[in-house]
Amino acid sequence: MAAIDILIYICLTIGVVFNTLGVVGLLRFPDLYTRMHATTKATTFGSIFTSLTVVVYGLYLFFTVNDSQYLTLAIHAFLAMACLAFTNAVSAHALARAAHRSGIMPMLAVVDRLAEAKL
Amino acid sequence: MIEQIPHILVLLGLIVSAILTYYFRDLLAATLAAGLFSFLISLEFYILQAPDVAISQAAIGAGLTTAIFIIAIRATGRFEGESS
Amino acid sequence: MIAFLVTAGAAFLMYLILTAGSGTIGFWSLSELVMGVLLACLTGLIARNFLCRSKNYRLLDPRRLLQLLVYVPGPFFVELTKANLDVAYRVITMKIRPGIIRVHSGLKTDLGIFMLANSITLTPGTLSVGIDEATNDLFIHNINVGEGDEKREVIESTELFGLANLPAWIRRIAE
Amino acid sequence: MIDAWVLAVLCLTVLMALAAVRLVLGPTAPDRAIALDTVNTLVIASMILLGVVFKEIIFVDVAIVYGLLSFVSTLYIAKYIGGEL
Repeated sequence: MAAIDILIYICLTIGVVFNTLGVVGLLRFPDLYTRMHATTKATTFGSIFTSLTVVVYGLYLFFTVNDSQYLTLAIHAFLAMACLAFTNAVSAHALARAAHRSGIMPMLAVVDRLAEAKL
Repeated sequence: MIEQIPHILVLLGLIVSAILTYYFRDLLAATLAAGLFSFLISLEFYILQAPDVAISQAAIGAGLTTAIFIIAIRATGRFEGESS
Repeated sequence: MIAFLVTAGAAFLMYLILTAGSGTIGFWSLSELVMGVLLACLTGLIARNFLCRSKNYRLLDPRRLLQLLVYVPGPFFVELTKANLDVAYRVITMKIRPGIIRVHSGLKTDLGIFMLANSITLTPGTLSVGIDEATNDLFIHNINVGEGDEKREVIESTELFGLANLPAWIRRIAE
Repeated sequence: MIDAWVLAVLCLTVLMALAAVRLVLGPTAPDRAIALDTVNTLVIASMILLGVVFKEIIFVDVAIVYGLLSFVSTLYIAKYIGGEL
């Protein structure tokens, strides 16, 4: 088994494991904000790694086969990964802010400065 | 064989999300279930190797239909049987 | 005028990235280049008031862009990895002590606040929930509030990050 | 030997089904919205992987368009939940 295969397997395993952790956290945590922690971070990281696998695969084929369509594959996968990471962070912030505005308070919270500030 | 399993799972998910859209009394939740339906059907077109149809389904289903449904909910009422 | 040039340049760069590998002039073919210039001019005419709304061209400075290119795969990615190991630990053991705290950012521009809020959302144990527009303070949902931190009114933003000093990087890039 | 890419897509599809469970259970509307957001991310990740499985470059472009459009839809839902629409 070549080194590139091992690298691809490792990256795919990391990606799938972190995606699984994100979804398990989504099912297991007690309230909205902690669930959002699990989905935002773990799912973004897992998807970054599965996309990074495609980037590595495309670059490897570009340098061995020397066909420029594999470079296109790598660049497009990288661009999709960048869009994914950026939009996930922004939409998580938007959903958290909207939930707090609509009156859903965090359960089990030891302190809530935003409700005290009354914005 | 193993290529068929994601296909079957996506088809089952389509049926389940369509039933959920019918089942929810909260119309915002029903809209979200309809959004899940459109995401899954876009993935289904993708698995059937029709990326152009998948792009148009993504544009209409994910972007436009959800927005129009939410505008309609805002203009009427959030729960079924209620008229604000 | 400069807003038009910036928007058209960004659009043309994006077009070049998307069509790389299509021909023989560099990586591009001639028809793609001509079409790219036309489409970039059209995009610049339509969207010139949206990208450069603040009339502030700090990010055109190449040193800042270079620092941004170092920041994202360097200290930011290290913190992202640490955040995910932290989330994995919390998901498995369920040891949580959540709370919303107020963090003093010390940044003044919109771009800096935007980058800090996004960085906070993806780094250990924190999720930005709201922004106080008057003082530019951030409200942060922390999944594991430290002992005694719930008594303190304001927390400095550098205390949130363990390994790298992200607010200093953001201050160098955006201000 | 089982193809690793197809196996990863299979895992992501199972995870989509699990995230849909939260969409059914979720007590409030924002819970359902974050479940939908998770499904989005998983669909995009599996689309990028399927582009390699089918050996078609154009398939990855669909993932980019899809990511940006689902972002618009999520922002719309957030605006409605926050009462700012």
